[in-house]
Amino acid sequence: MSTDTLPAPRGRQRVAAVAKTLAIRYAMVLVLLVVIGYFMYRSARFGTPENVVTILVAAAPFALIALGQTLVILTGGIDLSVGSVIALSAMTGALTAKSFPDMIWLALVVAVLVGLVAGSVNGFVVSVIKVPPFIATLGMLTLASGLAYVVGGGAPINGLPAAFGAIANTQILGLTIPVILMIVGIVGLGIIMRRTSFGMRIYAVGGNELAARIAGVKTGRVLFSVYAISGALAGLSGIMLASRVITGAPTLGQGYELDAIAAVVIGGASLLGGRGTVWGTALGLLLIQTLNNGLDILTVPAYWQDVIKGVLIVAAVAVDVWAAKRRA
Amino acid sequence: MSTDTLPAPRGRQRVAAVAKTLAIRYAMVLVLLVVIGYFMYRSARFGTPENVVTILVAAAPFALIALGQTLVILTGGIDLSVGSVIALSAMTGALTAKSFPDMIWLALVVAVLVGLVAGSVNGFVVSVIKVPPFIATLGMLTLASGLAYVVGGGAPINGLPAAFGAIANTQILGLTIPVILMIVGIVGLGIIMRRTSFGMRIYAVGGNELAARIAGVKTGRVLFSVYAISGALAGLSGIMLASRVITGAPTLGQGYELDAIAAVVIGGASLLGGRGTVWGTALGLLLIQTLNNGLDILTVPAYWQDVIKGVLIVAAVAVDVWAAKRRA
Amino acid sequence: MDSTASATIPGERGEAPFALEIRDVEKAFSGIPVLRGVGLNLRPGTITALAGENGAGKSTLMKIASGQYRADAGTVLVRGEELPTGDAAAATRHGVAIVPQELASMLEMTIYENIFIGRELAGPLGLRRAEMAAEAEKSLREFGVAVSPNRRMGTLPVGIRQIVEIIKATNTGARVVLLDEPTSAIAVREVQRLVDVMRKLRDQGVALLFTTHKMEEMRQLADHVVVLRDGRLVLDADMAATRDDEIVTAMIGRELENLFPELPDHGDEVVLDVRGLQVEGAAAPVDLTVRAGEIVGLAGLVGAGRTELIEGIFGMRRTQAGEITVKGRRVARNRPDASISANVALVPEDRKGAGGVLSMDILDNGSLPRLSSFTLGGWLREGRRRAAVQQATTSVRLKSRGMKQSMETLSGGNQQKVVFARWLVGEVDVLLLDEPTRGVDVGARSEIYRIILDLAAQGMAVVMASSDMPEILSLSHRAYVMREGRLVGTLRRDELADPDIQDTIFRLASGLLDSKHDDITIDDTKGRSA
Amino acid sequence: GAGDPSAQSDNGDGPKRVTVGVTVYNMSSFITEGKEGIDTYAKAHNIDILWNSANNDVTTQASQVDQYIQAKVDAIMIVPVQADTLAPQVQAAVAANIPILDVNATLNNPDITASVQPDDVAAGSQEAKMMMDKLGNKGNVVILQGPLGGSGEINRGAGIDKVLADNPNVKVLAKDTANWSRDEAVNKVKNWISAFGGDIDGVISQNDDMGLGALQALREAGMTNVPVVGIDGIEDGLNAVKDGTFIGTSLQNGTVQLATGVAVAAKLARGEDVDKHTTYVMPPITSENVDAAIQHVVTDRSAFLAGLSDLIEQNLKTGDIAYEGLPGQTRK
Ligand SMILES: Nc1ncnc2c1ncn2[C@@H]1O[C@H](COP(=O)(O)OP(=O)(O)OP(=O)(O)O)[C@@H](O)[C@H]1O
Ligand SMILES: Nc1ncnc2c1ncn2[C@@H]1O[C@H](COP(=O)(O)OP(=O)(O)OP(=O)(O)O)[C@@H](O)[C@H]1O
Ligand SMILES: [Mg+2]
Ligand SMILES: [Mg+2]
Repeated sequence: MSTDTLPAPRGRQRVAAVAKTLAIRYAMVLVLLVVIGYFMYRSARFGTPENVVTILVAAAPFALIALGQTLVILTGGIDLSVGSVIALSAMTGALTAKSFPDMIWLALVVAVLVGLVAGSVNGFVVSVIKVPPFIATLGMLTLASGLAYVVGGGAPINGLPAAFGAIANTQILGLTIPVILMIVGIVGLGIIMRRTSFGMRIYAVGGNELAARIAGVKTGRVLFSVYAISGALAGLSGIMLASRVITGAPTLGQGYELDAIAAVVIGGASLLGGRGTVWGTALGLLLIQTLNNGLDILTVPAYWQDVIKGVLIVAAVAVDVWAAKRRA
Repeated sequence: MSTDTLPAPRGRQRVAAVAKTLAIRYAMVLVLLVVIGYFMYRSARFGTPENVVTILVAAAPFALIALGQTLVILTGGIDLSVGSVIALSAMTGALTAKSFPDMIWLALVVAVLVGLVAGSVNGFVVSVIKVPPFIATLGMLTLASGLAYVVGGGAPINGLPAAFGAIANTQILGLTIPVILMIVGIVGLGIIMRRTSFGMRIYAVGGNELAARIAGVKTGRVLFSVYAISGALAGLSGIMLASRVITGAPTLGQGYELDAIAAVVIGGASLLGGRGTVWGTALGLLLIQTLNNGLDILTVPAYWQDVIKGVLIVAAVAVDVWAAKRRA
Repeated sequence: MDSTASATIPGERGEAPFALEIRDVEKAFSGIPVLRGVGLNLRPGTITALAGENGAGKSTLMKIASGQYRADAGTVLVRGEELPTGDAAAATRHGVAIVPQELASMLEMTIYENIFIGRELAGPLGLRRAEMAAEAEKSLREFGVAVSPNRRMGTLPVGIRQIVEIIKATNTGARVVLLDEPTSAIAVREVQRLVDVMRKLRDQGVALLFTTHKMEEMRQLADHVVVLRDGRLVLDADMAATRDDEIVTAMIGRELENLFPELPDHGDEVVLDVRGLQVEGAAAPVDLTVRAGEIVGLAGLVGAGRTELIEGIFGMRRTQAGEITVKGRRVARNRPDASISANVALVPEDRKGAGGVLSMDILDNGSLPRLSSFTLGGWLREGRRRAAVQQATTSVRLKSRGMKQSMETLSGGNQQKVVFARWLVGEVDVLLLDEPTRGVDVGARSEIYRIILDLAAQGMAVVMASSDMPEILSLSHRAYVMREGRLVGTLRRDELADPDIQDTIFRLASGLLDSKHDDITIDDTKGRSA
Repeated sequence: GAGDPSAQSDNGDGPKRVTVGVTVYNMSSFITEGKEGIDTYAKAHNIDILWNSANNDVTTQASQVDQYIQAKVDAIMIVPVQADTLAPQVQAAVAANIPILDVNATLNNPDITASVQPDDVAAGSQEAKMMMDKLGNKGNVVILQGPLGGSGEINRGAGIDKVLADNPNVKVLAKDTANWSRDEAVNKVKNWISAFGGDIDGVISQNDDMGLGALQALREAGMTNVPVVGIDGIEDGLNAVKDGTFIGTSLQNGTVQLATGVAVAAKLARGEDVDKHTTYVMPPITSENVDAAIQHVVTDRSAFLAGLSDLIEQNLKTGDIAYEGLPGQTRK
């Protein structure tokens, strides 16, 4: 909207104009605020600090994989395997904790390493063998999910030492470790994407791989690293999930990939690559988690929750698409 | 390589050269033949006509949604909702059959209509509101899955009249109706895509939407119709699935979308649109279904099946990618 | 290959290596040879022109030299060091930069990010974005382009994107710069800046190789000229010692008569009438009338709004108000399909983004806009379709492997020919051309001009936006100069023959002269039938 | 859900009004029927229910328990997504003095206040026994399992294995998961028929749905006299028993089991005395008692629900919580 062709509005009008500009600019924020406002109006419990923490705790494991997913999607790829990698690393982590109950930190290390290896395999298959990311990571989804069962011989790993719970349930300044990881991750990665050449090159590879290559960017290396990072973060997410409920289950994380991808796309990223931000992802994540939590608090039956969520997610993005047209 | 600069190869060499050319051209067919050969070697039962029929029967519901998915993917979109639409139309179809046990055909009509409506909503949201297909159909996935539960009040629909089974289990020339639909669908759509203006416009929209629009293609209409078709086919698939086991379950079809998309992409289609064929999809589908069947016949445990399938799918596409480079 | 060129150099100062040395490179696609043993040497501090017909193999050669393609045989050496084949990043590290023919930009990123990608400026606190933006702005100003370096690439017209690509390649400190048709999308003024930049680089010892289809540019810039024909090097000589017709003959294998044919008179019937067309984002509405057989040229600087106007008329770009009539029948705005039904045709500026569907073959691309005339109840009538497309592509001398060749494997100029030729399969009343001969070789160009005139002679109305001044001057009955989305001046046929006209146009286009100038009036309404 | 406390706050001078937070693994027919039982019992006993479903996701369930603790409900009832999970949440509930109980699958936690558990091992043994009797203790069977690693699969499997260990002449040709689903089972069994043809003498399915899928596969292959057995007693399973295509099933009446859970929860919340560890032993359903079972589950459901409250009160006194008056059942 070219404001300079109009006489400067004043007073009320001016406020309205500013509000409109802000609304267009921050359409998704606005949607989120409306949703939050509605829940606060409907339930006094929704806005309590405890409940905010509950939302954050629930969001944390998704946040980790959504961050990795953001990088992958920015390169124009997709990582469907994160849900299964969560399961696999949770199982291996749990197995480690069971075998070495005195060295709980080892479980953490093993889980992240397993995730890193799975992600690196994805990265290799995509960047070197040049298999389309959808297939490469779909293969890993199937493979890792099978391996998760193999690790436990088809069963969950139970009877873990209570100390295993410390990984996710220890509190620092009133926040559990996954929440802290989430906050650090969002802020840290947000800064990295803006302020480092690594971040800029990820955008470049997603924007136009050929152009990036001609400009001397080692595109293979960039591609490899985003998948490796995504895998490692899934590993971290897996061990946090397992530790939170003190069990290793091969079904842990199942289907999380769709939620993670949804958060990224709701946050304004393009699946074609090159467009999107970490902040957008955080926003998308918050929207999904707020809906989950708020609808639970209102004890909306699960299937009606799905109906509402389905409609709201599309509506939120529709509003954003509408606003984006006006932004351009 | 340039044949005219080399002396023409002869005899053996020539056969080898021809074989290599064929191998490169039909890499995915070759992979499929190798897989089939292995299973035939391992089990005498694999190659029997009965088992071939078994594979076809299992493939049919996937084939229907994979066909719709092919069209959607050719336009550069994706339809994540097909699994849930299967559930929703199976439930509504089953409910219709239960309410009007004397008019089983009505169940078929209702299910296909429900699928068509769901697909049309996707088509509208994508083509008119311009929400990215991933989000539009993810919303529908969630919505339709919720509605599938609503239809049955949270429970499957049991106690259906035996006649309900006739829809999918009636045999014509030794083949059940879903199998016939699959064959007709593949051949018919294969021809349509090559021989009609409709098919050509789908390729054009997926190849370059802007260029297609400038060339006079009503891109909105084309987009709308592929989602509508995909939805209707999912509806058809849903009623066939429900009829085969004479039940309506809200979990029917869950996760089928990934298998359908995988079949399309294994068949050589690009998720960016514009590239791919119905034959390729049929091939991808056959590969997946042959693996499912063969591994079951060898009684490989489910989780090892996943491990093997994950690796093989990636390997098959890797071979194809390798061959595609040589084809160019 | 001519041995004289390479014989003189290494002897002079002992072993001083070439900046770039290409030895016996061969390349074939699907068994069809495109380069057949090409050798070429570039000395530091020289500019070499690489000429050849569309499809001769120029871009392929450059892609091999910059590591985008793997050669089947032969080697590429940079300052005596052999390049690993097919490794673009390695080529960049060795100091080879390229401006590709099909612009490779990151459309979602800003101008300065595009310029600095791969060699970002960073300090201890991370990227120094402000500094990069400032440097980018400086480079843009050198080209006389006043856009913010923070603009997203995707929002810029092709011409400015081309300039950004040039800045990117020439700012890397590369010792070898390859420019594949750098001037195809930019106008005279920008070409002049490019000339300055290239000369400056040459004086700094950089070796430059560029392709162009324009003889003046070769003359102006090159020390040396090489010509490719059908994948073979057929000429390698000093520019000063070579005549234009020698170069043309080497390129097309025959002699070329007049590039521009005689312009016949036009008719009186108004074919295209545009009234008060308000293109979204344009400063003012536009009126335009074109008569049967009349060719109206649109001149202006990059970003003057020529493309926007043409796209607006066709319905590809949104218009908010106005009326378009073709042969007296009103055409719906904002609907390309309605325009096509009204026999309006468009050859867009950006052939890759808006013209062809690259994933489809020549046959499909050739028949897409006129699909209806090749179908019966939705079913394709293959025979008719094939015959029509075949005829149309032959008439523009398309070089291809047949109707089933995929668009994306055609050379740039040949893609342009398909995008033009596909309108020749059916009737056209209004032809809208935006840089119609961009990247087309001289031989085919004269062919296209002849076709345009033939069509005009049959009563078609033509609107042609072009940055190629001779094209405007020789081919239009009337020309408009555009600035900031407005028609700021009209030039009649007799004025176009004026020797000072180029200067007048430039001054109008840049706003140094306004339309109240004596000779130049907006006389669009003159003679309009009531 | 019955989530709004104000709607039914004034209920005369019944027992003290309490709120029970329920989280279930997902909506299945078992849970849907169970919810009817819960709502019926709750209405009659002055209980408010907060109801959430965890979409088969453990961590969602953990968050839901967290919410109930924050909401300071009077008791929490969990139908777990996964056995042996949620230790931190149980601990938090105990710390907040909220009784917490697991129903239908075990959390296996010493801190848990109470539990209402089905005896899945016994059910597995029961169906395997039926099959052994039918086969005369020799022949070849295939086994359809629930989702691997779930407590149903593990425990029912253990019961089946125990019986099979005593029957060396019965060979297991194949054993794999069909994830409780009818359409997965039909393809799985179809493939097994390809592999083993007429060698398959019987199908032991860990639930009715998969058994019904097996039935369809056998029908498609023209093998109509291969015996099939299931567990759960869903409507179609009971009908299959009635028409003789199933040799039997075991009735896990969700209505009874979940209502019992809520009953225990409410009593704990009110400080009443109640048996804290009850077991639901599934009654076998064969052609002899299938008609009565069909009445309870399907045809005469409203009558059954009308008597449910009293039935449960009685059951809790005797300790036989699976009693519902079927032929063959006797009240202890
Ligand atoms: N990827 C490819 N696959 C198959 N053929 C190709 C491919 N790339 C180029 N060609 C063919 O190689 C030939 C040379 O193409 P090239 O792009 O080098 O021509 P050019 O001299 O740059 O032409 P122009 O002046 O039109 O840009 C053309 O016939 C073209 O069709
Ligand atoms: N320009 C267009 N863009 C998209 N779809 C179109 C267009 N024109 C027609 N269609 C659709 O294509 C399908 C086939 O069209 P129809 O049966 O009318 O054959 P037709 O008239 O020969 O097609 P056409 O003349 O457009 O090639 C119809 O569904 C029609 O709605
Ligand atoms: Mg070229
Ligand atoms: Mg232009």
